[in-house]
Amino acid sequence: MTTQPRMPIESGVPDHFQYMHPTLRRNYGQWAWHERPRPGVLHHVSHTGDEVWTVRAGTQRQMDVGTIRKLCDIADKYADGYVRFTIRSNIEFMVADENRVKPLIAALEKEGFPIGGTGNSVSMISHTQGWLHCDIPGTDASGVVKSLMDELHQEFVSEDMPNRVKITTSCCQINCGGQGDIAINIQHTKPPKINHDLVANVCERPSVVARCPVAAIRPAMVNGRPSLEVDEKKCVCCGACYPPCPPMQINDPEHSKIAIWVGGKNANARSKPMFHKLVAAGIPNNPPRWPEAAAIVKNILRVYKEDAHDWERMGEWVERIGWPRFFELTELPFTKYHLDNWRGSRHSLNSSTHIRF
Amino acid sequence: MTTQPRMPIESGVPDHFQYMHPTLRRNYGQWAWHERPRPGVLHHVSHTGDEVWTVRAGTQRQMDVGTIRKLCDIADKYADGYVRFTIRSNIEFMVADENRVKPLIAALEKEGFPIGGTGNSVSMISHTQGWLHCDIPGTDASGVVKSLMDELHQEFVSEDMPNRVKITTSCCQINCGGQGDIAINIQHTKPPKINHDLVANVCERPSVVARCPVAAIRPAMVNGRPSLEVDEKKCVCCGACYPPCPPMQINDPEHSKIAIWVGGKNANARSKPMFHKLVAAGIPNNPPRWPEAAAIVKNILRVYKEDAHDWERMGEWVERIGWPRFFELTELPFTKYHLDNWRGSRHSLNSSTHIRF
Amino acid sequence: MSKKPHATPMLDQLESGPWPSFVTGLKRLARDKEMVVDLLGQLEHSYQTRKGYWKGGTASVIGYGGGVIPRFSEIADKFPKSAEFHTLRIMPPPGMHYNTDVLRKFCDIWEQHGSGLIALHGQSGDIMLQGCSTENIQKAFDEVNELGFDLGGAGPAVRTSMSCVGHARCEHSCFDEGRAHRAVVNNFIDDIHRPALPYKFKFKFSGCANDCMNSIQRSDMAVIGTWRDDIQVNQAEVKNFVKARGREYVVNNVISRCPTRALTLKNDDSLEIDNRNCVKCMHCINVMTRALSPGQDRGVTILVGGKRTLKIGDLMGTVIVPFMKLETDEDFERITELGKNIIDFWAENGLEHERCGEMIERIGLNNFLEGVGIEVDPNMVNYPRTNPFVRMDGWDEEVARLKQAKTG
Amino acid sequence: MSKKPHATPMLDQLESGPWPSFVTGLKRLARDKEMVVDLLGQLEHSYQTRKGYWKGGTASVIGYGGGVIPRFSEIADKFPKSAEFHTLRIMPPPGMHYNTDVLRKFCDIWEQHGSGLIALHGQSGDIMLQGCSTENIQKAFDEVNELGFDLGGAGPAVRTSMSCVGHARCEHSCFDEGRAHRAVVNNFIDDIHRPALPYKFKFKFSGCANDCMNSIQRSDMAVIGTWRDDIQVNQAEVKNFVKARGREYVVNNVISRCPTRALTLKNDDSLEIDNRNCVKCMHCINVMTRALSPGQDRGVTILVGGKRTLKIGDLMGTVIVPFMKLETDEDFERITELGKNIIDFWAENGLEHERCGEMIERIGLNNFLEGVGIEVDPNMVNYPRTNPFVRMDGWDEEVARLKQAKTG
Ligand code: SRM
Ligand code: SRM
Ligand code: SRM
Ligand code: SRM
Ligand code: SF4
Ligand code: SF4
Ligand code: SF4
Ligand code: SF4
Ligand code: SF4
Ligand code: SF4
Ligand code: SF4
Ligand code: SF4
Repeated sequence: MTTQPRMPIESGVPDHFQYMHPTLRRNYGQWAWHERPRPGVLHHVSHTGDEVWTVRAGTQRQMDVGTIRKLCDIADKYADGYVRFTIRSNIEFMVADENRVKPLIAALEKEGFPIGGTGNSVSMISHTQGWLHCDIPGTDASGVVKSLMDELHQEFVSEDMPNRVKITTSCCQINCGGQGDIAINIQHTKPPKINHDLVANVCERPSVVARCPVAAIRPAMVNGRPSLEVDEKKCVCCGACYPPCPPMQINDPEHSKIAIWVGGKNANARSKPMFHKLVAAGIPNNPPRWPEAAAIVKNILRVYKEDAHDWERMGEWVERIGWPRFFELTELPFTKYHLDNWRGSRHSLNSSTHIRF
Repeated sequence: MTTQPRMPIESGVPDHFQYMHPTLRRNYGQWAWHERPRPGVLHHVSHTGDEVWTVRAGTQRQMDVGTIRKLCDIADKYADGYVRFTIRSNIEFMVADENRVKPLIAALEKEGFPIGGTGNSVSMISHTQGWLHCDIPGTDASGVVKSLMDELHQEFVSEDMPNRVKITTSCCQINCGGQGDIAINIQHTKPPKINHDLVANVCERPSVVARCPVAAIRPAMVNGRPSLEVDEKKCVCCGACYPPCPPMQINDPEHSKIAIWVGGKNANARSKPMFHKLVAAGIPNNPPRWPEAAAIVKNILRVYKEDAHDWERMGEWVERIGWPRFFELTELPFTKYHLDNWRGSRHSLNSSTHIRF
Repeated sequence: MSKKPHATPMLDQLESGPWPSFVTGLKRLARDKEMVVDLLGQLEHSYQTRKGYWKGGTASVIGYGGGVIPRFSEIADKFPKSAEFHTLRIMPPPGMHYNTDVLRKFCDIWEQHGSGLIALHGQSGDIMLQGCSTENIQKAFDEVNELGFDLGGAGPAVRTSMSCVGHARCEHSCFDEGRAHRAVVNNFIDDIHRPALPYKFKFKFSGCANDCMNSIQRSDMAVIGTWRDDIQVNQAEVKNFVKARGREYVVNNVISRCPTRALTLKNDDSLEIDNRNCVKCMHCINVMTRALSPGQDRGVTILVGGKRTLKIGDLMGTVIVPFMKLETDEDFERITELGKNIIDFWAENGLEHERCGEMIERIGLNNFLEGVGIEVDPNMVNYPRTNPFVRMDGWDEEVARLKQAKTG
Repeated sequence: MSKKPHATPMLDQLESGPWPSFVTGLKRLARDKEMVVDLLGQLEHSYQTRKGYWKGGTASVIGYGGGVIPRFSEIADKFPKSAEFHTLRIMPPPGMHYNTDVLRKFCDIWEQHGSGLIALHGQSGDIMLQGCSTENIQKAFDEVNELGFDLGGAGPAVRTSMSCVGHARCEHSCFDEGRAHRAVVNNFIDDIHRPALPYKFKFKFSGCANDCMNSIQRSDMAVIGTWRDDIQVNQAEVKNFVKARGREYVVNNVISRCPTRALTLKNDDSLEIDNRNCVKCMHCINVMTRALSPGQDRGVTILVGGKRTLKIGDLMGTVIVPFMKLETDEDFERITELGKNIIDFWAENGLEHERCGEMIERIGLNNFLEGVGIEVDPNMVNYPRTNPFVRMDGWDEEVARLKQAKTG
């Protein structure tokens, strides 16, 4: 006789109240205002009179159970045994008593967790999977983020940028990373190399053809076997054909480069949300520390910090001073590749005499 | 023996100095500043110390020689025998002596030429050919302009709009009239009716097919003769096929309607140039005085005058208050036709939470 | 005692520096997990050769079609122990709140059945239990499931959702994000677990226009808090703020930064707000959090069609519901209903691997609105059409219909 | 004594009202022009039936291929005298200046050979001598030509151009519009008179960013005056202006209207300008014409590709030359040269009936710039590309080339 297999309990999204710090639970929807006593610390005050101090610390996101247990130990000892995580994989500890902030911070710093990421800091870079786990990556994610955050540690633990800086990374052109004030993304520069022997077995040819944004792929017979062919004149090297058809090798140790984008914005504060814009490309994909990409990012941050007004997000700052000045100040070359030629790109052209000299 | 035919003297654009008022010629490129002593009068002062007063008067543009001679008589008697015309078919008389302004104005008014069109007035409507002369018109131009300017006479002779108001008309969707603060244009609402008997003789079928922006036209045999066929689902009734192929009757006494557009701007002052936007359509093409169109135009002008700030062009005003409020204040219905679905229209969609309630 | 570690000269360089090192963590795990020893080996190989070596495949749990990301090594010959390195995506509670007890239990489960590597969190919000052999998937899931957690989305399914901390710890919050998150998403459980849609569909919930969840650009349906009445002003606090920072600071950082110039700083240091022209951008409230707060007549704005790059380029969501209340049970049913209509219409009309926003781009917003039964509204556009390329012979009927609809 | 007038009940209604009436004018002509009697008849018929009754055809003068707009009546049976009603397009002098002598001569010529109906001016700037029989075209043209005037453009040709009053009577003028207008256009005489281009090509010249000639939206090549150095400020006049209007007026109408916030009104009523961020929009100069004027290092910005609606929707011109001087003979040769390169490239690459702007839209600005030999410049865009859909393997070479070009 066979045992019935266990069927899943389709419980869906769990109730959050059971895991919520009591002060937050008690004041749910009651918060009145907040301030930041110091970088990495938020002080929220409720209409009920309750107060809560939040201490934010950076993590590597990709955590071994040892790291998580260490964070739990700290939470149990210093923060009532509750934590939460931010969308940027920072961890937050809540305490209802101001005096408990210092010891909590001390304990976290002792264990090597940087305190910051609040207000006008450069927060943790939102990262993706890369070589560690993804099936289509052009580079790594955790390593890029680790090396960049090492460089930006000071900017994380202090709040001296004009406004929040939100950096994202993506390890292929699919861009699981979000739009960012600065985005560091893979940019393929050559059409896929096709492994014709495998196509027939591995790929659903019609759906691969359909995946191409510029209709550059057509079915073809290659040495007698059904395969695919790419019109290299049309191909924009986007890599969309690769996930559905791995034999279309888009990743290349040499030609999968890194591009840097600036001025993405998700918030509706002041200006409407914006997409980030290409500023630099052709950057070598250079593990383990990607120094060339890091140098450009730090240079952009330096110029932004020097030139932007308070509360200006990176994209808003550039809009005020104009893109020509951005390229002038950062000394990045402006090339024909910066001219958009994709659908609707006409909106990106200057059809006015508004020019700064 | 035959006489040689006269061959043209290809003199091109004539020298303007020979026809230029002496004071203008003497101060060419020397002007320092100007002011407007009263509506219809400009006072320009030169670095040389010279001054000139310009009196601007409205004309019907389509002038009989009698009218032109009348204007010449006035110029000879009161304005040194020189005039110039503006891009809006207004005539300008220049005098170097302030005392000559009044008599000049009196003479013009006596002959029925309105003095105005300067500064923050509603200037002469730039018009096109229409039934009087064009081969593809959906309506008349001179008549539309005459009847509207009769209605807007007061707005022409005074300067009490928030900023200049530039109105244009177009008698078919080709739009020879320019972009305007308000544009009154023909809008066809039915696909062309094809006179199949004529197509073969009159039309170059391939080039007609090529003219269609949505590829709705295909060659076809109709009762045994080569003709064209329109896919009425695709057709956007633009009329582009009509000039190259008159048998494609796009004009219809009933279904060629009038649409009104708002917010076009050519100047780069403050904001960059803008296209005008659709605000009202389905307006009957109703000669000889187009009262329905006139009523809507006057209503829009009233609301603009009441609500806009100084120096706000119509499009700038609407951008400040938002389009929803524009439709609210003018009580014009907002319909699905106002949603753009043409190429690049995504840029017209609100992808933010910026909303006025 | 685990297998002898591979030489990882490049990865080793990622152990230095002030930021917590994932490499150090992996090495810690490698001490007693051979799977991680080989994982480090394969990762080092990727660093050396600048290529990835994972391929997809199939792996799941009984009763579900998705939620597990299968990973098989292409170089298992070199690194046999990490030949299988699957990931379980687990849906977190709204706002990602945890007590240490539940976190420790996750650790125990994953130490036992998986690699011990956990991501908190993935970019879609999942707890990612990474590194599992095919055979252990079921065991791990069963225990996580008993713990009260469920698998998230993968493939052409409704995906795991995210909501901001909001009500739990943010004064800007204009609706109960947690409740909305659970009410809506838990209504699509079947579409999460049994991928059968044209492509992925994501919901995101942000309590205000600051959109801390990036919902406009990263979700198919973005639900964002807003208000319809006047900003609440505490003039005493305004005066304190002006006293503390000075008028110039206030003018330069608040008054002149209002996108619609709706703010005036009066001579008596009080603040005047032209609420009719306020577009609820949050900026002034952000700067003067003690003095200003959102109005009292709160609700949400809903945008549809956001996504990232693939195929036609990034798309932002478009406003399809300028304002709706979200307080009563009926309100929450209504928003769930709306989500359902949208997903149903898209499921019927979307092409294979076409996101909702791409479909709208293809068929036009008008057809989409008609399909889901929403009237056009000028708040859906930045400006009306600028070209005459549209067939308008339905104008009179349409105008009549709208009058009808208005008057009742 | 002319033919008996037709009943024109509808047109008659256009004789009343304060605005000058073209109908009254036509009736005046009808007194001794049978052609106009029937023209009025046909026009009334158009008003009654809401349809036009002209068709095209061919008509021209010896030696030229264009410049005449042929009109033949489709209802010549009803209105025989206006069976032919052609128009001669005559190029005006820059700025449309006339003395009465030359205007009277035009009247005499047109009274003798044509209908006596003249448009001053057409939307492209032509003097339109309207209403000519086929046989009289040559006579009329010969006399006009002897008078020193020439035919304008029609068909796929370089068209008649317009330039603003500018230097002749405007303090904002940043270059000699009249000289530029004549230098450039008279260089394309052959392309005006012998239509052989893909389609029409229009030049327009505006002395400053106010663009009184609508050049950006209505011409294929727009030449607009601007400056590179600092706005000239007369602080004494600034103070007078502030005294006269009050600080509040100045702040609301000048300071806060600057698109780049480049203006500051100092406490001492003087004006401070951040010229690096000034985009030369002209607004502040427009408002304070006595106190401010364009800088002294003047020149032009050139935009290409403007046009109206046909086929793909209205297009504005795009900046292709952010700044060029226009003072010396060499400068004027250079701009003519540029016009020539553009027209040549377009003549080779444009499709039949495709405007220059439509071609750029089709082939992309990059290819156009390369074709006419202009380097890309960030001033050509509002912002750089927002999508990764471009093949960039030429990056390094391109960057190297640009460095080269810079360093010489
Ligand atoms: C914790 C978190 C929400 C969560 O549930 O996880 C959060 C929390 C707060 N955000 Fe946020 N934001 C969080 C991610 C975001 C994001 C998304 C992101 O990081 O990718 C954005 C959009 C960024 C963008 O536009 O691309 C975001 C845009 C804002 C803004 C608007 C900033 C601006 O001016 O553009 C504010 C308003 C402000 O700065 O006062 C804000 C304000 C806040 C406040 C001050 C709200 C409050 O009163 O509590 C919170 C404290 C922030 C701080 O660090 O000082 N939060 N906030 C997220 C922390 C992420 C992190 O660890 O760095
Ligand atoms: C005479 C004329 C040029 C010509 O060679 O014909 C002209 C002449 C002047 N224009 Fe203009 N503009 C003339 C057509 C235009 C046009 C084109 C049009 O009418 O279609 C525009 C673009 C309109 C648009 O944006 O669609 C135009 C936009 C301006 C502006 C910018 C207005 C704004 O704020 O947007 C100014 C600046 C100002 O108002 O001080 C200006 C300023 C001027 C000044 C004040 C320049 C000066 O200092 O002399 C001139 C007297 C204007 C007045 O009426 O007070 N002119 N001006 C044109 C008279 C047309 C008419 O009869 O109404
Ligand atoms: C794991 C994660 C990155 C991370 O490390 O955080 C991820 C990883 C992958 N994403 Fe993603 N995406 C992840 C969040 C996102 C986001 C961000 C978000 O959800 O807010 C986006 C952008 C928003 C959006 O949905 O557009 C995103 C846009 C994509 C796309 C492009 C979708 C599009 O229409 O443009 C793909 C490609 C596809 O699905 O065909 C994709 C596909 C993938 C695949 C499945 C690659 C593939 O097709 O095989 C990756 C599996 C990696 C792995 O081995 O685990 N992923 N992906 C994120 C999910 C973790 C989680 O469940 O919490
Ligand atoms: C006469 C005039 C209107 C007026 O009464 O002022 C006019 C009249 C015609 N235009 Fe125009 N256009 C006139 C200025 C314009 C302008 C304004 C401008 O030049 O600044 C435009 C918009 C700017 C532009 O060039 O785009 C204009 C855009 C068109 C178009 C659309 C071109 C396009 O690419 O979108 C056409 C259609 C075509 O050429 O195929 C057109 C075609 C025509 C035709 C030839 C109709 C046809 O195809 O048979 C009209 C002849 C009417 C007639 O019987 O005289 N006309 N046309 C203007 C020329 C008078 C003159 O020479 O001074
Ligand atoms: S960005 Fe690309 S490579 Fe990176 S995780 Fe997403 S899909 Fe994988
Ligand atoms: S890389 Fe992109 S553009 Fe090139 S063939 Fe593949 S899908 Fe098409
Ligand atoms: S707008 Fe149309 S109808 Fe009117 S003149 Fe121009 S082409 Fe003719
Ligand atoms: S009217 Fe316009 S859309 Fe319709 S068939 Fe003719 S060209 Fe095509
Ligand atoms: S989105 Fe608004 S409500 Fe939610 S956390 Fe951010 S600021 Fe607070
Ligand atoms: S919320 Fe934004 S729009 Fe409204 S008043 Fe404040 S700054 Fe202005
Ligand atoms: S364009 Fe400038 S220079 Fe020319 S007339 Fe208009 S304001 Fe004067
Ligand atoms: S010209 Fe325009 S941009 Fe320049 S300072 Fe004056 S208003 Fe500002």
